[in-house]
Amino acid sequence: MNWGSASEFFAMGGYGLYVWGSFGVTAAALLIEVGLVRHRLAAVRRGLRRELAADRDTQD
Amino acid sequence: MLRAHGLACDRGDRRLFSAVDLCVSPGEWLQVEGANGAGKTSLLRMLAGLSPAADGHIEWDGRPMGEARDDYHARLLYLGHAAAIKEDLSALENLQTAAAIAGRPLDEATALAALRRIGLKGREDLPARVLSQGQKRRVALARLLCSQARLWILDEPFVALDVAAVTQLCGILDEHLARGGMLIFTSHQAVQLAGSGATLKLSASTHPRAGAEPREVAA
Amino acid sequence: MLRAHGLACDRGDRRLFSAVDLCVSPGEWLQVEGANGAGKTSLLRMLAGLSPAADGHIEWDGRPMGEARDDYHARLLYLGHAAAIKEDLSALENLQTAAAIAGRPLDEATALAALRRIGLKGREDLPARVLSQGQKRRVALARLLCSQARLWILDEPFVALDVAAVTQLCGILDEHLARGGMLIFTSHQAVQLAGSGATLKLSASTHPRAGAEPREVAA
Amino acid sequence: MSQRLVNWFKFASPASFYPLAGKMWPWFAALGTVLAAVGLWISFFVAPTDFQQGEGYRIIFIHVPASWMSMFIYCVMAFWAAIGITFNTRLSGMMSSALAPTGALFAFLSLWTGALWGKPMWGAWWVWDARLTSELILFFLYIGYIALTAAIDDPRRADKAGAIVALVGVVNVPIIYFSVKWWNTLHQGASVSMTKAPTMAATMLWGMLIMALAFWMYSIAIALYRVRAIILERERHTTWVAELPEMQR
Amino acid sequence: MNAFIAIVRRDLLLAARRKSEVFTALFFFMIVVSLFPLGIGPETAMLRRIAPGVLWVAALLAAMLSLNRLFAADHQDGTLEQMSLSPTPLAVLVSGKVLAHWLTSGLPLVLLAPVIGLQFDLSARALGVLMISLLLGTPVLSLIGAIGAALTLGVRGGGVLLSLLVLPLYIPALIFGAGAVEADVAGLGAGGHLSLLGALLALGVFFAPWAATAALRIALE
Amino acid sequence: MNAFIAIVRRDLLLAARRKSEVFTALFFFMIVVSLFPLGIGPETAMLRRIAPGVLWVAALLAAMLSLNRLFAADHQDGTLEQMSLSPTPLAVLVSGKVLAHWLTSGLPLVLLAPVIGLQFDLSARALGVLMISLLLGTPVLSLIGAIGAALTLGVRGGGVLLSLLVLPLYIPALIFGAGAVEADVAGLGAGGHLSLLGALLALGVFFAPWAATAALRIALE
Ligand code: HEM
Ligand SMILES: Nc1ncnc2c1ncn2[C@@H]1O[C@H](COP(=O)(O)OP(=O)(O)OP(=O)(O)O)[C@@H](O)[C@H]1O
Ligand SMILES: Nc1ncnc2c1ncn2[C@@H]1O[C@H](COP(=O)(O)OP(=O)(O)OP(=O)(O)O)[C@@H](O)[C@H]1O
Ligand SMILES: [Mg+2]
Ligand SMILES: [Mg+2]
Repeated sequence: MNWGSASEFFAMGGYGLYVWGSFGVTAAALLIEVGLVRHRLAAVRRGLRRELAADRDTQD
Repeated sequence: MLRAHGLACDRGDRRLFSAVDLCVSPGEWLQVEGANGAGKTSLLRMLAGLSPAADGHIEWDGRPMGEARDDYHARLLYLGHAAAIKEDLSALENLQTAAAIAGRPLDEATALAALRRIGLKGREDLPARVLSQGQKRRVALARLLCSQARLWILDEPFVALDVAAVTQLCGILDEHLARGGMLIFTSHQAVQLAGSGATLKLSASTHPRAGAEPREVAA
Repeated sequence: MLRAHGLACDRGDRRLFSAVDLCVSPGEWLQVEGANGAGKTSLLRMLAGLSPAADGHIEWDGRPMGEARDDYHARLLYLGHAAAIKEDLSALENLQTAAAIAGRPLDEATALAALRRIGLKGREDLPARVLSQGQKRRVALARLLCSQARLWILDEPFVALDVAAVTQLCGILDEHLARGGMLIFTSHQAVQLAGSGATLKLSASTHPRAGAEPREVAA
Repeated sequence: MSQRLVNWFKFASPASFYPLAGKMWPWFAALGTVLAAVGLWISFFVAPTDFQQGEGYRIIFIHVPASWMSMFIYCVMAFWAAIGITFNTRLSGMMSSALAPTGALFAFLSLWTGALWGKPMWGAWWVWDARLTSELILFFLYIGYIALTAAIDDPRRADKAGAIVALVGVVNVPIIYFSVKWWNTLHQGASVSMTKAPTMAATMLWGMLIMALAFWMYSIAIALYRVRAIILERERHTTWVAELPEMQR
Repeated sequence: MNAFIAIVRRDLLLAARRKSEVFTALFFFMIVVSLFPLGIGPETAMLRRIAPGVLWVAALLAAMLSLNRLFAADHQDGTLEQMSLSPTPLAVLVSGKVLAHWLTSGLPLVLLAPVIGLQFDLSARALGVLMISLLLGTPVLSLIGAIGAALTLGVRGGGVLLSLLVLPLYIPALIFGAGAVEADVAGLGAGGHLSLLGALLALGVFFAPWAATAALRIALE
Repeated sequence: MNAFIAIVRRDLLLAARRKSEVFTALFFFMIVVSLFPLGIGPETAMLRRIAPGVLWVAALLAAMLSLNRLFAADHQDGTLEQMSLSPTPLAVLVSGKVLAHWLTSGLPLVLLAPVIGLQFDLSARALGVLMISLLLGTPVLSLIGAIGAALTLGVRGGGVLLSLLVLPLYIPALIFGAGAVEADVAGLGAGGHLSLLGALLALGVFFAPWAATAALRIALE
């Protein structure tokens, strides 16, 4: 174990800004990407369901 | 001889037409008819080999288009909505380069004669930019007068022409047919051509999904 | 009322026409006829105030064009060979921005209704790029349906339209005339319009030098 | 043999790949999460403080894997592009475009973390070193691919155009890399050269490798997930999509 | 006023339709800037010296590249004719188009410039001055550019001719803009340069739409 | 072969018709180059250092600017359709267009470069190397550019997208080209750089027309 306390952990020996800037942005970027893709898939599905429902209506 | 079977065309989410059969033999013409947006231009481009068919196949002289492509293109003249006219070149230069690109260079005398016959006398050396709409079309049509191609595919050749020019163009087309040429064209105006021919009616399908579509009436 | 007197037009070292007189009153149409290159487009652009006349003068409601220009433009709708269609915008957006530029914004419902009436149902949201030739023209013509302009100047409005659309357009023009509108147009096709009207024949002069030219028959 | 080929083409059809991808991505995602957890644990709690760089060096655990991924994904894209051009399969174009945003993201992360590392270590956010410059150019290549395919409406045309860009680019990446390298070394002693950790501590190496594996799994999972969306967008009007269970409500 | 807003909206819509357009202009700027270190060499001291000049020249070129689009498309498809027939004065519509051009091509540069300045190792203060100089200067580029774009409309070889006409006119903006940053880097005040740039802007706002309109009328007839 | 010559002749004719076109490309080059002393400051030593880089970047940009014209006009007016229907293979016609492009945009730069190099106080030897490097390098720019021009054909926002695609690929040519002159100025041999540039050219001549043709076919269908 390298760290005596939580604050020491977050300070990263004075490099906190840089280290957390890297890890944080990476984590955020990956999460945002996942969110965007989920949104995209959901949007396609929603549009498709609406279209199919409209089709069924016109067929009846 | 050009023969096509079961052609279909998709644009965006629409199937424009499907199961189109056609056949054009020497000396015959085929007029493609249909409302605006029915797919006439799309069909003609497909037949010229400019865009792929969604379905069906095309044969030239009994060979599938894939094999016969080079021979086919050597014997084809296609004129679309865009007439390949360079605004900065004169009528004469336009005609000569068009012919050279098509692989059949023209000498100046022949080119000049063709331009005069099509009614551009005195305008041979004006840049196409200043020509009127109908005169630009005539520059493009002058290619027909010097063409030895066996098959002409013309997309609305009569557009923007005045009455005299329409009659003259009909005469040119008749000559081509009489020489044993083949002709496929579209027009929203009624046209009287000699020789035997047929009409292909494309009716715009409104069904939005690709799939089984009522068969179109072929020639 | 639009009245012109002694109009002349020079292009290059040619005098295309001269001494053209014309007069259009409410409810009347004027068809400008002539062979390709006779100067129809040039005349229409002159009347719309887009290019200066080599000679003669134009009056709007009795006032010379110089004075009346702003009022004139507020009441004019001009459609030329180029239809001001943006390929990247949808039919609906094209119609709406054209109207806004002309100073008479359209709400979406009206615009959609106009597009449907002109036969673009289901194509309202396609980018103009993928529309067929005739459909593009229809987008431009949809402006007529929402226009309150008193004078329409239309350069070959029937070009590229199918038969049904030609009939429909004639109906639209008739309505406009019945409302007391004025209409100046060109066409190489024969057109049947209700209301009173006249024909102005421009014959291409072959005389190469600007100068005294036989007077053209005016309406 | 031909049986095999037929099988391949069966999976290369979007209709059968869509459910397959749906089954596979959760596994890769789970694996990626576990690996990332292990990797992060190693990078913060196992790997010792560097005696030269202090704690700042811990950026290495994402910087290096991200750089590797950015280069690797481009090669994979080019691979799919080549397949698409030779066999004319629709799926390959979709795979390329599913990978591109992730690749661009990793290129960006490589630049970002590198800059954040450079400031404390070199005193500058950026230097015109060969590796940095070619990573920047790689980023531009990704953006070019994405911008071009986004600007073409017809997806089939977009795929083909994208395939050409990817192939031309992959031929050029090594040329660019070496040209920049020579440029940098030919006319001046490298003012800054990357601190080549001579004997990297084994734990560090392990941490980096595990993080790299985690990024791999992430990339595969997200690409499979995105390709499902792309398939649905493009095959909207086929009957198989209409018959999908999730479309029946 | 309605037509003015309609024009701005339409041009922004067109830019948005070409989704990537704004971004690609930005990346063009970034790439051109990165070309210089590659052509010249990587020493930081040298790069810091040439940074203001390089950044400003790149901004100039980015603005100029997008000028072609300003009127050409509208001319070709007849929209310009329609604009000149509109009851709204043409100069107002032209101003609308210039504003839209700046919003899509100038403003993004202003926002991106500091990031790129970092690559050239500029100080925070110098970055601030750079942004202000671009904020004042890029509208001048759009305004002057509009005159050039209108003059070369429908003229053969327009694209290159345009740059020939416009680049010399850009020179004052370049000198004051790059000068402001250099003065700041050298420890002198940037105020003088910036106020000259502001004066240029005021001049441009008053005269450029008028001149561009006159040029358009020539192209139209 | 006939069609190849016809294409080259036609494109040269078109360039001659737009009389000023070749000259304006040249002037663009000159103006961009002269912007730098204005943006950076007039010290000779510094200018001599940055001269090869600046000259080459300007050449790059001049070549790139004229790329828009390469296929766009032919696409719009239907000439490209006609070319693809010609019995002559499309790749041959494309090579013809690339050759014409180089003759009108690359070659003049090669001839003008020494004059401009003088302004930056380069030695006669360095000027020679500059010319050779441009002679080998500008065809590479035309060749690679053709791929980009074909890819962005008929694409929304083509102009700027084109530069985004093409500029990164230009970088090796830039590095070797500017590097050759710098090496010569520094007293090292320029041979290595020049032969690498030659290799690039050979690569380009073989692959670029093929790739451009493939891209054109996509735009056409
Ligand atoms: C924006 C700045 C940076 C960029 C774009 C960048 C880019 C890259 C790339 C592309 C690689 C993979 C190269 C390969 O495997 O051949 C890499 C590896 C590496 N980078 Fe960076 N880097 C940057 C800054 C830094 C800094 C500041 C440091 C440390 C002081 C650093 C240390 C390393 C190390 C140790 C490796 C892995 C070792 C190796 O493979 O040789 N990088 N970087
Ligand atoms: N992406 C798309 N989505 C939906 N429909 C499309 C799309 N692209 C093209 N279309 C439609 O395809 C048709 C193309 O028709 P084409 O140009 O072949 O018509 P045409 O018969 O030549 O008509 P015209 O007589 O007007 O020239 C048009 O109806 C157009 O609306
Ligand atoms: N610089 C010039 N030198 C000689 N003639 C010119 C010049 N510029 C234009 N012309 C001629 O002026 C005429 C322009 O005619 P315009 O476009 O008005 O014809 P139009 O009646 O509309 O014909 P169309 O029915 O073909 O549309 C053409 O005959 C053209 O050849
Ligand atoms: Mg058509
Ligand atoms: Mg006309």
